[in-house]
Amino acid sequence: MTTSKLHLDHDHLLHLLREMLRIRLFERKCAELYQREKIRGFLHLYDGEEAIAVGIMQALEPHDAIIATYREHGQALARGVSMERIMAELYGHVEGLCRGRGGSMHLFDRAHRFLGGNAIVGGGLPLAIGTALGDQMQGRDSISVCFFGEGAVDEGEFHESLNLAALWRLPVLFVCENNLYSMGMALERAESNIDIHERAASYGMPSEVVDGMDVVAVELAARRAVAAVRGGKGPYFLECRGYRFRAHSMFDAQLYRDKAEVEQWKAKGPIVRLRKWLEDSHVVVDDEIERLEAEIEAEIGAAVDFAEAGTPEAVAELARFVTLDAVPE
Amino acid sequence: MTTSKLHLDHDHLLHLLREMLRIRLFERKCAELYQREKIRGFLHLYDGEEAIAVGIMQALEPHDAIIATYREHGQALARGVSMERIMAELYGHVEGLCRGRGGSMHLFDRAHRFLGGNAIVGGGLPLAIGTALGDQMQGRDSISVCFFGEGAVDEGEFHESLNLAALWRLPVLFVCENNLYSMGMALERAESNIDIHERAASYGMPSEVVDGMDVVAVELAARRAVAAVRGGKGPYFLECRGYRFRAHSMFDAQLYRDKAEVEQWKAKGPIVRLRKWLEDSHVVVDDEIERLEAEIEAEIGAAVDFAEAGTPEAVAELARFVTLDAVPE
Amino acid sequence: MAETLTYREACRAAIREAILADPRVFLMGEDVGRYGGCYAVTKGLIDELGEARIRDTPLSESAFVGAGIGAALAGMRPIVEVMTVNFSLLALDQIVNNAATLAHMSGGQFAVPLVIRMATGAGKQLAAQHSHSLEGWYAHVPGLRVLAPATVEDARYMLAAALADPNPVLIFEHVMLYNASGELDPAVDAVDIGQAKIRRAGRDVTLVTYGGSLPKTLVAAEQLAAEGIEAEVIDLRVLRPLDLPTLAGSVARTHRCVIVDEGWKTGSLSAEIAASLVETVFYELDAPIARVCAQEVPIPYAAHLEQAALPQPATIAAAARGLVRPAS
Amino acid sequence: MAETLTYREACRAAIREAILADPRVFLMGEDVGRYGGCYAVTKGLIDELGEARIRDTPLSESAFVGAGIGAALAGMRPIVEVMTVNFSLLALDQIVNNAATLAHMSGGQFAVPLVIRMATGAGKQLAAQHSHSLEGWYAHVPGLRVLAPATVEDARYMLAAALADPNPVLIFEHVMLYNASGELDPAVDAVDIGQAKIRRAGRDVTLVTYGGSLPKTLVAAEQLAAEGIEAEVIDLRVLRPLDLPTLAGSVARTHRCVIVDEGWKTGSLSAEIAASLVETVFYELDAPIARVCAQEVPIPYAAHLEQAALPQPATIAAAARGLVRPAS
Ligand SMILES: Cc1ncc(C[n+]2csc(CCOP(=O)(O)OP(=O)(O)O)c2C)c(N)n1
Ligand SMILES: Cc1ncc(C[n+]2csc(CCOP(=O)(O)OP(=O)(O)O)c2C)c(N)n1
Ligand SMILES: [Mg+2]
Ligand SMILES: [Mg+2]
Repeated sequence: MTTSKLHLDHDHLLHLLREMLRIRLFERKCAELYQREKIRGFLHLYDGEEAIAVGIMQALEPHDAIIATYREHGQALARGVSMERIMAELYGHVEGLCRGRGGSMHLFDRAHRFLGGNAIVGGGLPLAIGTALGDQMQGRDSISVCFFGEGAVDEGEFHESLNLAALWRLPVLFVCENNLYSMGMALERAESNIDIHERAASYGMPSEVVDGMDVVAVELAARRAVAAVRGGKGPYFLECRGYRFRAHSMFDAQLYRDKAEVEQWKAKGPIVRLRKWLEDSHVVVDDEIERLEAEIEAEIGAAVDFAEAGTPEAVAELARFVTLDAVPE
Repeated sequence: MTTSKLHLDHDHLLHLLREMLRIRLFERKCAELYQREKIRGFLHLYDGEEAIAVGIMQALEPHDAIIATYREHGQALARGVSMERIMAELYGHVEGLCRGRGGSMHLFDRAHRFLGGNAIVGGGLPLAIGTALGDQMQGRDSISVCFFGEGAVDEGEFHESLNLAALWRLPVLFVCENNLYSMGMALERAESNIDIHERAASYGMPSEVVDGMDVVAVELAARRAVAAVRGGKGPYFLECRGYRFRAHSMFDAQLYRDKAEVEQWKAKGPIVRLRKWLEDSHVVVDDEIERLEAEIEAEIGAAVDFAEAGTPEAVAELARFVTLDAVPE
Repeated sequence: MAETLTYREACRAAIREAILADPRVFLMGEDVGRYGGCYAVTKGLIDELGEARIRDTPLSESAFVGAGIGAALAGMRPIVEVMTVNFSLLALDQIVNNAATLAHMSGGQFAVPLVIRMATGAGKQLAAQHSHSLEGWYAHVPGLRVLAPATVEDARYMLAAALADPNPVLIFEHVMLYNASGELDPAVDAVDIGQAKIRRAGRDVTLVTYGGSLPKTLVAAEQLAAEGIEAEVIDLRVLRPLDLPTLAGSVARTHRCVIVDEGWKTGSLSAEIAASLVETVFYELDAPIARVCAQEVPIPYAAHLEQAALPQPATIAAAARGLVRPAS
Repeated sequence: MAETLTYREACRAAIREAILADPRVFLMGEDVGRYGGCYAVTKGLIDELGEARIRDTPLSESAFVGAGIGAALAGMRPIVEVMTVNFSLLALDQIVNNAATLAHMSGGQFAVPLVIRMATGAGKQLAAQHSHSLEGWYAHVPGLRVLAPATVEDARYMLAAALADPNPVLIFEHVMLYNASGELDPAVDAVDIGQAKIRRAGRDVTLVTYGGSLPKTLVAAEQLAAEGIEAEVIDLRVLRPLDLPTLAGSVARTHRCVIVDEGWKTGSLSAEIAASLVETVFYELDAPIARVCAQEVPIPYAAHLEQAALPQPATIAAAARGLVRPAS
């Protein structure tokens, strides 16, 4: 799974579908739990963009670092972070990844070198420069993968970070999740040059556009990019073009776009697309996908049970971890 | 002088030479006065770059706005700001432009729409976006001209500002004074793509490289650019390539470059170059230039006298202008 | 007849009125237009007032705040919305080094008649990066005026006063207040932006607060009243310059003071108020000045932890009780 | 034999030693390498230690400070130099929202063992944008430790202690101290980064200060001594967390306190110290706590105006005198 070659066999394709479905169904449950007020705060869902996280993760090693945004359930799940502990975090329970301190926007998991969960648009980019620099200086073979939306491209941090990465030939894979909107701001209303991959190339790094609704295309591009980055060729930029099917967050009335636009995109969605292809080409048989879905629903059910059975952090522990006594190893 | 046509006659060429010499000789005096501790704080001199300020100013109208950096004596003088009041400001006297509050890095002159004098690298760029936006919204024919060094290109503000200007088609002329160093940092050590004009073009605005040591070339480019900007075609970018002959400021030991490098550039300097051309082609005759220099020295002498005769602001006035009672008209 | 409206509606009405009244006024910020404002404050305004004057910006806080300063220099009267105070850190250089300095640094040649609005505060489980109360930092900076409307009336009328000020004015709207509703007195059509206001009179202890903590403090005052302690509640309204005479006058009557501030205690605005009161009415004090502030932690996501981190009516009342009836 | 060196040399020796001692340590910032540091602190180090570990950065404060945080997360022990506190505003988001929060927000999974050094303060006629004293802002933020070496010894040894701390530590070096020189006690090779220190003992009044104001305060103490007033001078050394026991202990002995802080008075660190002392030793106080701070103006260029804006030995002495021998 971690070489730069891709084996498009039945098992792998089904794995890709499973991973995307895990995200989709998990988040469907999250939306429901939000309505039931089990989950609170900001909740940004990833519907429609699952192929990006899933495709990219196929190309990574466990020792690679991942920096994501507030819309990072998908990345965390695809990275292998425990669904139970994510759900417990969304419940604000001590069994959650961050003991309830982080919530949806701040999932962290040391075991998977998953470095958040950053809620400041563009705020994760400098961090990824730093993890890459640290790995490079220590002679490690690791790369840093930074996910961010096309809205982050407008922030100064984008510019400063891309320059540093290219200048110092740092092992960073930039993954721009271009879903055409930053909250209600359409790309063409926000950027003078909407060809983001071209903007990235102007810093002097290889840059590609990928169909972010085609998980196989994303995986292929990721393997190519990761091979270059790990090979010491410096940073690489992937602009993954996609669309967000749901509202920006749970508070968004979506005044800025038509229902019809959303429906058109949904018809091209990454899951229906792979699923249809698998069925049409008879890669999957009988009720294989239904069984898959049932397994995933069971996993989600177990995660909800785990979270429901969880406990709130003791209030006396509020200030624990503000500073640490030692650097965790 | 303000049309887009350039008349390369004797008078105009001599005017260009005079303007450059005024800056050069004024600043030579400043350096001397710094040694004599008449001037204090940071003092950033413009030796070698005079053609840029002088060339650009030829193309502007009195109602255009100018935003400059801490290295802005040249821009101020070429804009027509009173030399006496600049010198009094450097003395920290109440007769100075800013009543001694600003000093070398913060020259302001409302009468010439000269909006500073900004000591934060890149900090003036957003201001220029704003003056251009304000002028545009009020239907004015004015443009905003923003000067900044190539070091400012690395700041996030550069990126954000260029995007806004291009997106909103604002009347901004960006003038990058690329003197190859930001303090001791050589351009190729700071930027992954050292072709700044190309970086600017990637935002979707016209962009040119100009020989910043050729005042006529700068003036020509400025007239072309200003005509486009004033014509409503949106922002324009000029990368003026030059070199700073002196130290970055009065505290710089210049460990980062060879004397020989500096000498090579000095031989190509904007003043020797124009002067030699004027002499070789017999545009100037006899002691015309010597007379010019004498006039300028007299002007400088008068400025020093004015400053010397100045008075310190009363300490009781320290807090005056922290807030104003009315917007000055 | 008195009109009842929400704090959110009051903010919207103020913006709308200002733009209709003066061609130099416009609003610019992230998602103020098509999206309708992240807290729905500006919903509908773009349709009525157009894209030029309800201007959506890219995610470029430093550039568009700086652009607001520049536009003010060019004769406009911009209202810049920074979505929340959390993101204003990205624009702080422009505010501190340009907006606040230009008048003085230029020897009085240029004013910056700019209004910057932002949402502030915690209480919505938005966690560490989205729950800051940093208005106290802005109150540190000479050249700025800093407002914190806590009532529907102030939300409705402070903006006009701010726009009339030739200097940069910052307005902090607390996220927990947007849904609050209140009546507008038909006899009032303007408010000052200079003075603190006594929201409840009392003789036993002065409770000083502002913004989102005002409702909590008033609840605490009711609890105290039930115990026979009459608290005077002062709403600062203006965080810079502080209206020290009003504060000192109250403390000179009550001789006791509790300051309630949602910022982290150390170095919060509450410290300045305490220090200023000590300087001015030290000999009037019958007890130490107490402070009820946020705990010194990044605000956590979980509801019970978040609430434990913030001032609460019970903690406010307890602090006041501790001063009035100290355990012997 | 006691070695005499300047504060600048002490800073340089500390950096050099740290890099030689630990392969994870490196210094990164603007002009730290080829230029030799804007205040010549790092002069010569790039030749000895190489470009990788004395790393010149582009003018990108937000990105390289964030990169320091990331490098710390990846196991390095970075020292990031932000040339001066003035430019740190551009990196404040990274410091406040990442460096200070990651440990807590991640439930203790990640530490940020990062040191950020910056020059601070006024006195060199650098005017409004280059003369800030904003260390008090950083002292407001939970998760950070904030140091202000005022002596050659602290400049020499605080860095090692900061690097040993698993949490982000900020070190503020006052620009007016770089040329100061002092002796190093050969028996000392480390300092704590937890405690304030009494730099001069006295019984009549406590003068609390830090950083660049320490020499001025010591001068004021000498002036006072000549008048028969014995001032105790406390150097805070650590701005966060404040060493309140040492401060309170002194004030409990002297019953009077003046706080000297180069920040603008309103909302400066001096306010927190006053407020904290009122909370802890109110009943020990025989007089109001006085503060001597910067005037509420953007620091002007002209020397006489700049000096008028800053604390001076005479104003400090006058404030102390006013408490000890109030005009009747
Ligand atoms: C610096 C900053 N500004 C504004 C916000 C508010 N905000 C949160 S998400 C968002 C949109 C970001 O869009 P994009 O980067 O395209 O990512 P997407 O949400 O589409 O995945 C905005 C404006 C923020 N969190 N941080
Ligand atoms: C934000 C910021 N960072 C650092 C500095 C310190 N500094 C002042 S001038 C300068 C170099 C700028 O170089 P450049 O933009 O090329 O302009 P030049 O001085 O060459 O004209 C630096 C680093 C500053 N003033 N502002
Ligand atoms: Mg997007
Ligand atoms: Mg330069």
